[in-house]
Amino acid sequence: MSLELLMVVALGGSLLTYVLGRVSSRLRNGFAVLVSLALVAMVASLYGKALHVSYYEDFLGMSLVLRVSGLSWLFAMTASTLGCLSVVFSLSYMKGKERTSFYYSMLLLVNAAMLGVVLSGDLLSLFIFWEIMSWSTFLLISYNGGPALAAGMKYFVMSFVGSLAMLAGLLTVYGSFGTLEFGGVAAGMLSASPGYILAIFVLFGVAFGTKNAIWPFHAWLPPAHSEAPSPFSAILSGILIKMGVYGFLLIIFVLVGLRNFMALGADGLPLHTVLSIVGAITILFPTFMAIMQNDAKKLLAWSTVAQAGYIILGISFGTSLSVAGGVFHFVNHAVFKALLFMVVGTVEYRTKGVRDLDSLGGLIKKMPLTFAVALIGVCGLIGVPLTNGFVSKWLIYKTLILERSPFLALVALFGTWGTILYSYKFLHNIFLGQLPEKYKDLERAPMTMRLPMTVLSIVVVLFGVLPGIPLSVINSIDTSFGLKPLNVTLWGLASDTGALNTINILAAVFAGLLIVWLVLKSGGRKVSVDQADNYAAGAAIPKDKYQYSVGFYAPLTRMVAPYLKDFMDSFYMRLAGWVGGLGSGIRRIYTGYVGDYAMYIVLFLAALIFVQLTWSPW
Amino acid sequence: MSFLQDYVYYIGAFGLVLIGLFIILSRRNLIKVIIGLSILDTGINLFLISVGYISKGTAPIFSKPGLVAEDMVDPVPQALVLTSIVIGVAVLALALALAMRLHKLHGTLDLRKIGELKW
Amino acid sequence: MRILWLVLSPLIALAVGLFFLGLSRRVMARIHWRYGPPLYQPLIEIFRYFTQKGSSHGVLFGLGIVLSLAGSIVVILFLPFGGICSMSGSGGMLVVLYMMLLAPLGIALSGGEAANPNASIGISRKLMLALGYELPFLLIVLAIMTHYDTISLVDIVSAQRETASAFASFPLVLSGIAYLLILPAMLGMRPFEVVHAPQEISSGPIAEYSGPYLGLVTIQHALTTFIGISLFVNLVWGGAGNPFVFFLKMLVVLAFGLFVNAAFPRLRVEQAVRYLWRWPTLIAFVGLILVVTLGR
Amino acid sequence: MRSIAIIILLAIVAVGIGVALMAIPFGVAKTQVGDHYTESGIGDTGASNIVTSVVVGYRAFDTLGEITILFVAAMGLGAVLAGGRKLGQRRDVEPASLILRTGCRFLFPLLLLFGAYIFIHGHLTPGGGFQGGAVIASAFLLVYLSCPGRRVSKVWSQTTESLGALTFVVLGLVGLTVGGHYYLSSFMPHGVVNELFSAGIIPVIYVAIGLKVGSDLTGIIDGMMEETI
Amino acid sequence: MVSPVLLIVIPLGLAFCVPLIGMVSKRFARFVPVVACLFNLVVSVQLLPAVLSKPIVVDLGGFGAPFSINLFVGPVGILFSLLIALAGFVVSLYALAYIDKGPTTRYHTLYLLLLVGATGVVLTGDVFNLFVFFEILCISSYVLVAYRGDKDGVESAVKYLIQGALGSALLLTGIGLLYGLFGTLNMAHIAVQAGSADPIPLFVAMALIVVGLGVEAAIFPLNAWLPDAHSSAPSSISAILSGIAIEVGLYAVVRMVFTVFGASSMLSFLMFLGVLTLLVGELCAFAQSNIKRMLAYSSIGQIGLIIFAIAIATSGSITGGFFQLVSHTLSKALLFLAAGYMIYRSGSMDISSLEGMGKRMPLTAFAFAVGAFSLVGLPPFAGFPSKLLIIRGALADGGALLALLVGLVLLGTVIEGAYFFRVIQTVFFKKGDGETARCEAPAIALVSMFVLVALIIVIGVYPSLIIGVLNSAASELLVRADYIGRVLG
Repeated sequence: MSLELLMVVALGGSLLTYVLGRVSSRLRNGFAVLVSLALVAMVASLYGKALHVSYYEDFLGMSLVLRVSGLSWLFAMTASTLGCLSVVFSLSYMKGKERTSFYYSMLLLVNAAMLGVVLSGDLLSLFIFWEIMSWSTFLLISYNGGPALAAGMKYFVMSFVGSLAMLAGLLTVYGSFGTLEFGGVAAGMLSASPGYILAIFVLFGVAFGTKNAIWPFHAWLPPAHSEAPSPFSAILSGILIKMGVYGFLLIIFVLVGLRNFMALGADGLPLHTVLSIVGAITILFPTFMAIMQNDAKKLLAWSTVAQAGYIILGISFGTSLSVAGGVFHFVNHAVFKALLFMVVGTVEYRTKGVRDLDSLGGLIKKMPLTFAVALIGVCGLIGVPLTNGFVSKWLIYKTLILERSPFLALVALFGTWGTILYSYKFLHNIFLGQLPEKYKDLERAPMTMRLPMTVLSIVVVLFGVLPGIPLSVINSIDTSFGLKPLNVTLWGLASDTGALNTINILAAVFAGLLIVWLVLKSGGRKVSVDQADNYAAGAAIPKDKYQYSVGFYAPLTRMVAPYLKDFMDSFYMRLAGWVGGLGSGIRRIYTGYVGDYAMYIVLFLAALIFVQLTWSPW
Repeated sequence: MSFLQDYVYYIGAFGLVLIGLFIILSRRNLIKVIIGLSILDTGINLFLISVGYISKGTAPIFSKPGLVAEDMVDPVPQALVLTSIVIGVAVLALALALAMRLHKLHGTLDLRKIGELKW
Repeated sequence: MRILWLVLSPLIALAVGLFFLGLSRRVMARIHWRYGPPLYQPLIEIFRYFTQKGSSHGVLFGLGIVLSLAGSIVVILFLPFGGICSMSGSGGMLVVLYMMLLAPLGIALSGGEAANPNASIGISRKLMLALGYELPFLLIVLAIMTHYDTISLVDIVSAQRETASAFASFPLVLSGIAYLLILPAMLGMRPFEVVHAPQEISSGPIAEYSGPYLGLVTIQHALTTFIGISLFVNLVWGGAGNPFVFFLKMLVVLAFGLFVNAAFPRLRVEQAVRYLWRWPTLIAFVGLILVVTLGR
Repeated sequence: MRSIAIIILLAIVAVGIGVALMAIPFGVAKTQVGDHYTESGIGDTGASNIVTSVVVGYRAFDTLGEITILFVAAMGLGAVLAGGRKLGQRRDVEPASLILRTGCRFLFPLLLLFGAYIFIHGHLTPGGGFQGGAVIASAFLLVYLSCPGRRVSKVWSQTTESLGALTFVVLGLVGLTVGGHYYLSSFMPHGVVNELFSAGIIPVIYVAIGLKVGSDLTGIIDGMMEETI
Repeated sequence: MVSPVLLIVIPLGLAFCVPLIGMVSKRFARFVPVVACLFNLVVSVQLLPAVLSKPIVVDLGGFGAPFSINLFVGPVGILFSLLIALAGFVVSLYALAYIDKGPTTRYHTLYLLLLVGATGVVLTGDVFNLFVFFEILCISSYVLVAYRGDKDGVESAVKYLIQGALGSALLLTGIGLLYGLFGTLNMAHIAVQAGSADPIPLFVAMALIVVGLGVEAAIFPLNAWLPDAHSSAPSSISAILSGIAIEVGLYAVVRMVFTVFGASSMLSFLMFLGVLTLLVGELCAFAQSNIKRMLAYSSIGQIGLIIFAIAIATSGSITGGFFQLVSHTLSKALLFLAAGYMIYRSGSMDISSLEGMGKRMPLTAFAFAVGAFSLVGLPPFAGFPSKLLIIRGALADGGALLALLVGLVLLGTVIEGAYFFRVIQTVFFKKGDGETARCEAPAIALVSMFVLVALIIVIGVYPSLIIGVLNSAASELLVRADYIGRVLG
């Protein structure tokens, strides 16, 4: 399977989808699914291969290369799978909306660009695909109009700042090493000075950090995730922002090299520590922001920021355990966050666009399957044992404790408790409690929505029970980075400093469940009563009012809200305001009076002559 | 004194140029500004001619025998001035036409009041 | 032997937990100048519940409580009980911390499905309160894990047994004090009783339970009390070499809890969280800093 | 305030230019190119008026541009004024006095003749196409002044304009193909210096320029008059 | 081989023919600019290989180098003439449909003359001849700005004329000083002597010339006419003014500074000036609500970028500057053309009035988006390789100052991205309140836009198609001796 063919299918598929959409929407839908499936198959067939093709010999004197390695295979696989599921999910979600051809084509384009990013073998093609990804994402975020426009704008500007920093970085690299291929750059970096590496790292870090929405570059993410169409939010949160993770892995382990990286920064405050502190802030602050959200997608969006913090925390430690944890958490987060966004999408689809947590409730009766997958997703998000999130978080925590970073571990663990709070709010306010009257006749989710959600929820549990499957892939990535290989078993990890054995947990949980279930069965008879048949101390139960969801964590919110100002966001907004004000100020020099304009001309001339006569600098 | 004699043409020419510039910069009536442009052009034309002047030279025309090339003034500036004058005429005509239209549309020739396009 | 303990340890925990429940009711009654119920009263109640009719609000209603109880049982399997640990080497303290999530989560889910606002209010309070005591608790746990450089609970216990208990060794003493300060909150005793608050929100999360369900909840309550106290003993009081000593230590801790329970009035959830994030957190924080800076 | 600023700025400019002029002494021969023109102008072009040989010979391409500029101005004036003109809107103007009318009637043919003389003899005497054209235009200006109702035929003036300019262009192209393979090369025989039929293509071009400039300027005058009347 | 002089003369002759043809039939007259531009395009392409191997010097009149005017058709010249012919061709196609009112014959004549002036400026090797062609360019653009004869048009034309005439006067003074100093008008001839001349007079002459040309080139303090003129002109003319006229002005400045004066000490100043122009342009554009004014300010910004790139004066950066110039011409022309019909249909130049245009005129809106993407420098459009080259060139020598300037340039790019994407959002994603009926631009206008779209994408994907020309153009600017030797023999 050649990589060029893969990219041609990906990019051509996107274009052709649009063209077919002009012909017939059914044809287009089928084609889009087909293309995304084909991509999954093609990427899967690349497993374990190491290809390296130069597909464009001379782009302004630089050659563009595609290559596949273990790392890029993992990302490509995740991207294509999520892309495929998202396309399937869109089939019903997008039904009846306008400009669907544009939507599908852009969705496939984003998918193709992501594949391009991770399959790139040199920094320039990475950048090119990165930019294509950025602008097509912008178009998709803005797709809904209204508040989405501001969200899209924020996304674009921040991501553009990032990618321009990356451009500057990669061109500096080109200037010093004369090549942009990973191998060449890595070879050059071996002999580069630490200050130089630091500068390059910062430039690239801004780009990757912005995409990955780590603090302080997170401001774009919450509005963008919440305003984008839900299937795309799934991609956005699940894989697209993880391109930043890919970037960090790439630059730390492939380009700069771990040893160089660990040596960067001042003596007291090495760069990797800074990075992990940033990761910790990224966990803590957004978690609390998520607790306070009333919009389901915004809640998930802030949660995405927080989870990105775990990944960065894992990567920044640079041990085989932590990197495995970070990478595994990326995979897991992709799975369960995409799942949760799809859940919101389903709810939104059935309730005609409601995602306000204050006005939903009780949907478990109407959409049991959706609730079940949401529960599994939430468990993964929290990291309940026997779901995938547990394993990856366990790896990260263990690193943090063993590396004697208790404060970071504290943040990570405490963040998990915050996660429980907002996850439960999410579940409760949508699915639990009393069903509002207006949703009495809600139908179950359509097949094309249930299918991708089910697939993802199966993966959540599968990776939680058998973490050895993904961990062996990740372990090979670890070894390719030159890290000590982990002792991976199918059930977890063998180690002297605390092993992980999911079979034990599984057995214990099953035993516990069995016992309790038996005890329960042995008890008296159980009758099913209506959901609204509640204990109300003798009072009549009012319809539509017997629900506690507004201000779910009001006391806590009252307490912490004064300290939780997103000051980075307000800083950016103020910055944007300043730029606008500066523009409005500067344009006042164009006064409209032509005498002034003539004056500028003479002034400029006089200034030139004056300077030359007095100082003669020229 | 000899300085004045040597450079009187330059001084005169650039005097006109500066006057023209001053008018353009300080007047707000469009017609006056156009007049200023015209004066500016004239000054430059004079300057061009004086650049090519040779003391006690003759016109560069071999209209009668006995004229020698060495005595003639430089013909090039004269040709340039011819072009420059024509360009000046063209700009002047166009400026006046525009001024007419402007007056018709805005009802004024005061350039300060004609500032709807700004910022 | 191990298999035997696997079966026995939940039962022992249940027995101890129920005993503690009965004891605390009795003690409280004596403090109130009443006689109080007999010590075996909780056991009687459980039997009674299981024979009564229970009304279910849906599949999750039952499933949640089953999950919760199963979670507690698993935690018990992972906890050393006086030198006996049925399941060591499966992830250590981290797994315990995580499995302890299951119990409140299960109750929260099943209570949530019941669509009773009182339950929802109780759950939301429970979660907030948990966030409150979790911060100092994590600081304490991390201080201990860092100090002994392991994440395995068994190792922590044996390390304490080799030297002195955490309480008595210098850098950890602050953590121990902090743990004492938050212990009532972890056990759900007054002044941190706001979750159930029977007079106010009809026992909160468990408002809707009846019959066998209520029985399971009571068992769950007993196990939770057991877990809370035994975790304390294991983490900072050096565990014990044999179950009997362990049980005695637990009794002392319970007595302390009951004393606090009787002496203080109930706090609002905000006040509780504010308290928890102030003194205990500060002390635990200083403790952790000492551990990190002083090293082992 | 503004005036003071302007004066300061202009003073700086004046000083700068003054310093520059120190390097350009007045009244001294200093150009290589100009000397070359006066030396070999007759030989190269056959025109005894060296200015003409520069204008239409050495630097004829400038002149092509120059007539283009006039053409642009005339066109542009029409376009600008046509933009806002309302059809059929015309004020009545009182006719000119008898003296003016009679005088003009006499002067008109004479002026035409004089203009033609100037541009036909452009290679021999001071003057040339532009000057001649201007004189011709002044003849038409007189007509406009004396008989406000009378107009020059637009078709004719435009045709002359275009044809005059085209002649110039085409002559240049002919030079490109037949003589010397240079654009605007003097491919016709130079003849005897100081005779009317001499100097190759220069008189032809000057005639074309004269007609063109005359009609251009007339067109400009016509446009202006039309706006005011 | 055809003579390059035909590039100027044939369109000029055709322009003179337009009024004659217009008398016969106004419909035919419209096609003359199309034919002329097509001719130029063909000739330029045909000349390209020969020019790349050896620049052609055309002697006009055949009197030898410093004495007669000569055309210097080097890579720079042929690049610009190609660009002018191409943009001219596309815009004249567009104008076939767009210009339907007023004195159309005059419009087409003047339009063609504008292009002739531009071609003349870029091909000529004589300072005064440059001035003459420059005047053709300027005067015809004054007129075309006022073509519609509305209030704004005339006002901006008057302002443009005053500033332009002032600039020309300064330019002419400078040329006069040059002639006084060197006694010649031939660029190469001046260049030979410039090295040994007295520096102060030379500087004054250069200052006058650069300021005079800078007015048309829209360098920062001299560009006040531009937003007015570009926004009030008919859109086809805005496209040409933005895409061709200011670039030609820039060419003249660059030619003067690099070839004629060889003023390498001025370059760092020009670099600053370029960045300043860029920032002022982008900031002003950011604050605009009028779409055409925004595009006009964005042109100022782009010109600043090009100046910056060229003033770095390494082969790589100049190549980048020229590439940027090409991509700016294509993209900005496309933007103005697309915006032109959107404004025409919505009846207002306010950005907010373009809401819902993505649905009403999808193809036009698509073309607009491509133009905007390309201008912002996103792959795979033509603006990307150019920005890449510029920044690569600027970062190549690794100086801290240049790195700082690059930072400012990138900042400007971000601002540019912000306001362009704001418009794109308005066009595509804001729900228009009123009309929803489709009202696509006429076919011929769409054809012209899509020619540009195709070019932008093709160049963006295969920059090597034009990189050869650009490289030799850069070396033409950098190696003065070659130029001088080629002209003076």
